[in-house]
Amino acid sequence: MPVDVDAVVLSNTQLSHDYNSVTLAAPQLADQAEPGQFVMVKATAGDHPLLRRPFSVFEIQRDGDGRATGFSLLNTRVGVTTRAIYGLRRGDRVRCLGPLGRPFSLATPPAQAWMVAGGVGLAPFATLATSLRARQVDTTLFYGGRSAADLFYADMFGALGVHVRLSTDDGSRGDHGNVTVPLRAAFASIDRGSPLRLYACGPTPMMRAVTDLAASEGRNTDVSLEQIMGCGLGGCYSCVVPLRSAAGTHFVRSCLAGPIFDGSAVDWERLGR
Amino acid sequence: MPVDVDAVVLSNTQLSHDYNSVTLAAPQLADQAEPGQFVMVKATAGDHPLLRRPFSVFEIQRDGDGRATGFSLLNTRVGVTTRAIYGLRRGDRVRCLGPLGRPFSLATPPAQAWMVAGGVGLAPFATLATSLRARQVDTTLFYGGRSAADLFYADMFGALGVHVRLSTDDGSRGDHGNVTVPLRAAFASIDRGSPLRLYACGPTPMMRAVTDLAASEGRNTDVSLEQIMGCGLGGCYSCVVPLRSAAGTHFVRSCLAGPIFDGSAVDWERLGR
Amino acid sequence: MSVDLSVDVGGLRLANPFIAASGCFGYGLEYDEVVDLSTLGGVAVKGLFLEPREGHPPVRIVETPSGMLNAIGLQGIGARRFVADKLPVLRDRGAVVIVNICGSTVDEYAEIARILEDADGVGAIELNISCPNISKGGMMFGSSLQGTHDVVSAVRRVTTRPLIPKLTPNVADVASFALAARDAGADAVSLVNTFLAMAIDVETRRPKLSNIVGGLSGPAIRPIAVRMVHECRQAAPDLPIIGMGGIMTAEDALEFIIAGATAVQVGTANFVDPFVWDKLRDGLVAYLRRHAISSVAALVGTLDTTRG
Amino acid sequence: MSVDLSVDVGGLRLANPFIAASGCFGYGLEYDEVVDLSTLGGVAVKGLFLEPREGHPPVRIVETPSGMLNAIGLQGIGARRFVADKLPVLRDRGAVVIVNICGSTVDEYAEIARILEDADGVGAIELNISCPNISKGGMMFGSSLQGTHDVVSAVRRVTTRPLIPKLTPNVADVASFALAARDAGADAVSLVNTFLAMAIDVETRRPKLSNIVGGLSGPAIRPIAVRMVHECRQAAPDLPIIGMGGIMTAEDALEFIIAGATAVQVGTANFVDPFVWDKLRDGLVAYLRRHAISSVAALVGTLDTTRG
Ligand SMILES: Cc1cc2nc3c(=O)[nH]c(=O)nc-3n(C[C@H](O)[C@H](O)[C@H](O)COP(=O)(O)OP(=O)(O)OC[C@H]3O[C@@H](n4cnc5c(N)ncnc54)[C@H](O)[C@@H]3O)c2cc1C
Ligand SMILES: Cc1cc2nc3c(=O)[nH]c(=O)nc-3n(C[C@H](O)[C@H](O)[C@H](O)COP(=O)(O)OP(=O)(O)OC[C@H]3O[C@@H](n4cnc5c(N)ncnc54)[C@H](O)[C@@H]3O)c2cc1C
Ligand SMILES: Cc1cc2nc3c(=O)[nH]c(=O)nc-3n(C[C@H](O)[C@H](O)[C@H](O)COP(=O)(O)O)c2cc1C
Ligand SMILES: Cc1cc2nc3c(=O)[nH]c(=O)nc-3n(C[C@H](O)[C@H](O)[C@H](O)COP(=O)(O)O)c2cc1C
Ligand code: FES
Ligand code: FES
Repeated sequence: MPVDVDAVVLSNTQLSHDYNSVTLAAPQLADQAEPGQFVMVKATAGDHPLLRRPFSVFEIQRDGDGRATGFSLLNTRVGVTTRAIYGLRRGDRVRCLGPLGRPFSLATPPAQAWMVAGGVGLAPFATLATSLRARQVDTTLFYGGRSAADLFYADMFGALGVHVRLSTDDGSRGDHGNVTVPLRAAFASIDRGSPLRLYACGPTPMMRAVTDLAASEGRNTDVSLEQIMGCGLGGCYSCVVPLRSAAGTHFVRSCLAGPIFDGSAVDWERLGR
Repeated sequence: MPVDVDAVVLSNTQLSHDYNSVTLAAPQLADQAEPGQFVMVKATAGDHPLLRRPFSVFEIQRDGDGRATGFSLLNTRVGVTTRAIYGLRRGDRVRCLGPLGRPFSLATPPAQAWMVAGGVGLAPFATLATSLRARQVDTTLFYGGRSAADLFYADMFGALGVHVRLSTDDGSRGDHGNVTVPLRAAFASIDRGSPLRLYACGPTPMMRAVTDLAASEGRNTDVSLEQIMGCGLGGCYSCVVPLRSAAGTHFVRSCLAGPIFDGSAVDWERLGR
Repeated sequence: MSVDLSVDVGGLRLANPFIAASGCFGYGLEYDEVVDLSTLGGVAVKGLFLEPREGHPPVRIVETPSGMLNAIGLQGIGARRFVADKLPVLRDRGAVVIVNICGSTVDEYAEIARILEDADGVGAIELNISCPNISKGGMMFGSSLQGTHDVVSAVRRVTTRPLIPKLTPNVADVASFALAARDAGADAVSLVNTFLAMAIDVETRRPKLSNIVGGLSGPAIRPIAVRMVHECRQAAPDLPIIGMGGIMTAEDALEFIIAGATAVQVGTANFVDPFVWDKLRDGLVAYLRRHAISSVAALVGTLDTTRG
Repeated sequence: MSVDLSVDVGGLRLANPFIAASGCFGYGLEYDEVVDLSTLGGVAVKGLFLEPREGHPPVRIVETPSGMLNAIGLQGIGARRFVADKLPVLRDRGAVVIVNICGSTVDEYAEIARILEDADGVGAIELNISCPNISKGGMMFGSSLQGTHDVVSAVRRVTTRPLIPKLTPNVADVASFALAARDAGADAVSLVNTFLAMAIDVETRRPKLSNIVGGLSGPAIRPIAVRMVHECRQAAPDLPIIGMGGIMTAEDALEFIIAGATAVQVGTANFVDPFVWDKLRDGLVAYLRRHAISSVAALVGTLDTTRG
């Protein structure tokens, strides 16, 4: 059951000029959150901005006894809310409504899991990796950024026992090119028949490219889409994703049915920007 | 010439639950400010609130060489801007446009000066007292508040050589009752013919009462009115004061012709709330 | 002091004046986990056509200063499936249901009303003759006096439920539409629907919404909406009004009530805060107590416009 | 890359598209100390009646979400004193002056236009047929097609200056008013004036403005204003438009220009930031450079409404 909490900011780590991560005290919310779920955030008082914005739950904070105490957001500045989140100070308060949306469906051994992340699309994968590793799933993170300075938290995933394959547009770290470069290489090195689940989150063109590449290898990809969301609870019908089915293409609310969808069912042309 | 500065908050002293004073770095503005002038303040980014709000220049800050480095505001929480000002933190920025309006016209010895302040109406009198004392004017401050806890900075005026007469609604300090109580007593004790200038700033009913009391003693009062101001520069015609003259009552822009007016010329009934 | 929040809007009894606005609360059941639907004055469900509709492709909303534009295009399951799948559950939850209906033709409105007439649990019918986001129907009717009259009287003939045409603010004289609605048999009117508006992405030089234009809602429009409620009240003091447009707090709702609205709808605010309902009720109760007013009904239309 | 900011609005040449909106910049001279008036595209002076007017008593403005209401009531010095006292100084400052005029009767509009015809330094006449804050004149004319036609053609007969009726947004179909204005001889239209609106003090249950209602301006109305400019452009592609309503930044102005405005007026933003003019110009120049567009004129009405 989603809760709306006035979460206190415990810390704000500015990772770069654009990226930061913010830790929030919110035991009730964090306790319920499952990998792939999101929260609707209001970071400023008043009408500016008016609406909340959706953010993935990044890491779950726990106390010595393993009880959830809060969670963090991984944030990149693009507009008014993300700028406000970038500038948060310890002690500030942020309203968070969640957890919302359907979680990832988890791979089970012997299936491997490949998580493909672009930029801030890394956010949903920390909790996913933790859950997958808890069930001993062999997990690999393909993580692409513009340059070496954009690849945050790669070590954290390594520490979880996740194989990490990096790539950068400028070749400054890992493979040169976008994240499909190491992904293509990985497909070449595994058996077509071996069980594998793919998860992707990042810019839309990247998720589409990953879906297409995987499809050409006979694989499905679970993509975590970033539709504009007005409410997060199914009230406004703003967040729809055009999904192909036998019965034709239908608009499905991402906040209720998603944000995770089978990439091959998405009508990418009609997804909006 | 008014300037618009993005002034850095140097300190914020919360004097009570409602009152605070904020010191701002703004040498150019402070250097020009004369007693009774005001600044138009925007304390938050974005549209909330949209318009600036008028505030008196409270104290002028000076460096060791006497050069103006900034100024302070005396603020009381009533709405969105004043709440934001109450919560300002060191390092925050506040846009200040000023100095604006016509300054007080100063008393000259042998005339005495009586400044009558209610609540936050104290704000314009710190600079006025400094200027009056610099010209050796015998100056008295009548200062009324709800209770003792509301009477800030009385000592500061004492230190300037100003006689201070306090009153409180609950009698917890000074005379019991409103500020007209000690004022009435003072009138009783001076000669009707002795030169005297009166200045009043505070809630409208108080300024009106002071004007009437003074008039009954044959004295004029310069009142500093707090009309709602949209621009502070004469552009919007929102801030008008109904002024009686031989030619009838006319609406006069307070930001240009005021905020200081001869209280006996003001049509108090048509002043707005 | 105990205060009475209940109101009667043209025969529709509500426990309190706060209704979830159509299109801003799905079919109500989406909020089952966060709100006890029986604690709302009422639930105006998402606008229904006779048949299911897909609506417009994304982008469907865009935020603007103190407001938002929407061009959802009335995606929905259609009247029959609503009656079959949603209405029984809503009834079970104790919700007072206001069914918002929309047609491309006068006959379609009447046809939906007929379907609803046979259904259990329809508290009232809200006639959406004011949706600005569809090419046929909606505002087409609501921006002509004749169209308003035609739709209202056609539906009036087939329904016994309280009938509440929802007026568009995209007209010069909204009060004349309230009168036309009343004369055609409306029990009350609701206003305002959204203002036709647009936003442009200057980098691409394209509209931000896929539908080019959309409807503006939220606090930005509140002062216009309050004025329109005031005008309708002046023109037709006996016609109950459901007021809306940018209500975020109890104080905002009070502006509408004092201007003449018997009840209010709350749309955009529910997106920002789905727990807003308790706050609205609490704020209203506190206000009534502070002013020693024993009922909301006694407050309706008490605006004092004599000069002070 | 050098870019050309100059525009021609129905015969009125402006060095750049940014005009100070009427009623938001006094008679211009109030800003002598803070702005070099010759650097503005133009100055639309405060609405003038034939005779001096006192306007409404305070309270005259109230802030609303992302906007403000005003009911100034056209306090002013009257046309003759303007011509005698203000116009010569404005001319001396190098300002392009747009004189906003208002009448209680058609004849009064014509009479003021005649006075202006004999004066030096009148760049254009803006016909205020859209002020919502006065009981006689203003919006009374601008909310009827006949009234619009009557005022425009009467003034057209007596003036050779560029004639720019200012349209009210308080109508159902603003484009029809643009067409009526054009057909009556207007050289351009400006829009929008403010939206009729009100705010209520719920503690006293009285209107916050002494005049009860007022006009809403500021960012809140921008999406509606942009839509209206778009509609006028669609209906009358050859009629130049001066767009306005909530412009705070160059990007906001670009929305209007892309929607079809040849120039824009900036009102409320000037209250918030009297130094806004340099920022607007700089932002526009930066945009044109970034997009390699050599002139503002080339950008007007370039909105792409084909589906992507
Ligand atoms: C389920 C989900 C999870 C997300 N998780 C994260 C996350 O963990 N970290 C993170 O940094 N971002 C995440 N996003 C994206 C984030 O919601 C947007 O970056 C944010 O809404 C932008 O808000 P703003 O106020 O900063 O930008 P605005 O000022 O609103 O707009 C800036 C730009 O962002 C676009 N935009 C606005 N709202 C949204 C929206 N709701 N979704 C997508 N684009 C939008 C605008 O069209 C515009 O181009 C997620 C989105 C979704 C749907
Ligand atoms: C020349 C001048 C000097 C002033 N000096 C000071 C000062 O030194 N310290 C100080 O604390 N206050 C001062 N004020 C009053 C101050 O401007 C208002 O308290 C302030 O504008 C309220 O803004 P807000 O956003 O907090 O309140 P809002 O949220 O805007 O409104 C809260 C209440 O204040 C009223 N109000 C709003 N704007 C104004 C306004 N411009 N003037 C008066 N009342 C208003 C509203 O009607 C409402 O009742 C001065 C006013 C003037 C005209
Ligand atoms: C996303 C969205 C969808 C809407 N859908 C409908 C609808 O289906 N039928 C209708 O009559 N009004 C619809 N409206 C209008 C609202 O019911 C309401 O009239 C308007 O939003 C003003 O109220 P608000 O400012 O509280 O949102 C919709 C509004 C929004 C924001
Ligand atoms: C205080 C004020 C006074 C105004 N006076 C006039 C006027 O005299 N004549 C006129 O045509 N428009 C007048 N207007 C309307 C503006 O010129 C403009 O059309 C409107 O404010 C929208 O632009 P904005 O949102 O940039 O302010 C006035 C607006 C305000 C806020
Ligand atoms: S975000 Fe509102 S329905 Fe999905
Ligand atoms: S505050 Fe705008 S004219 Fe005085």
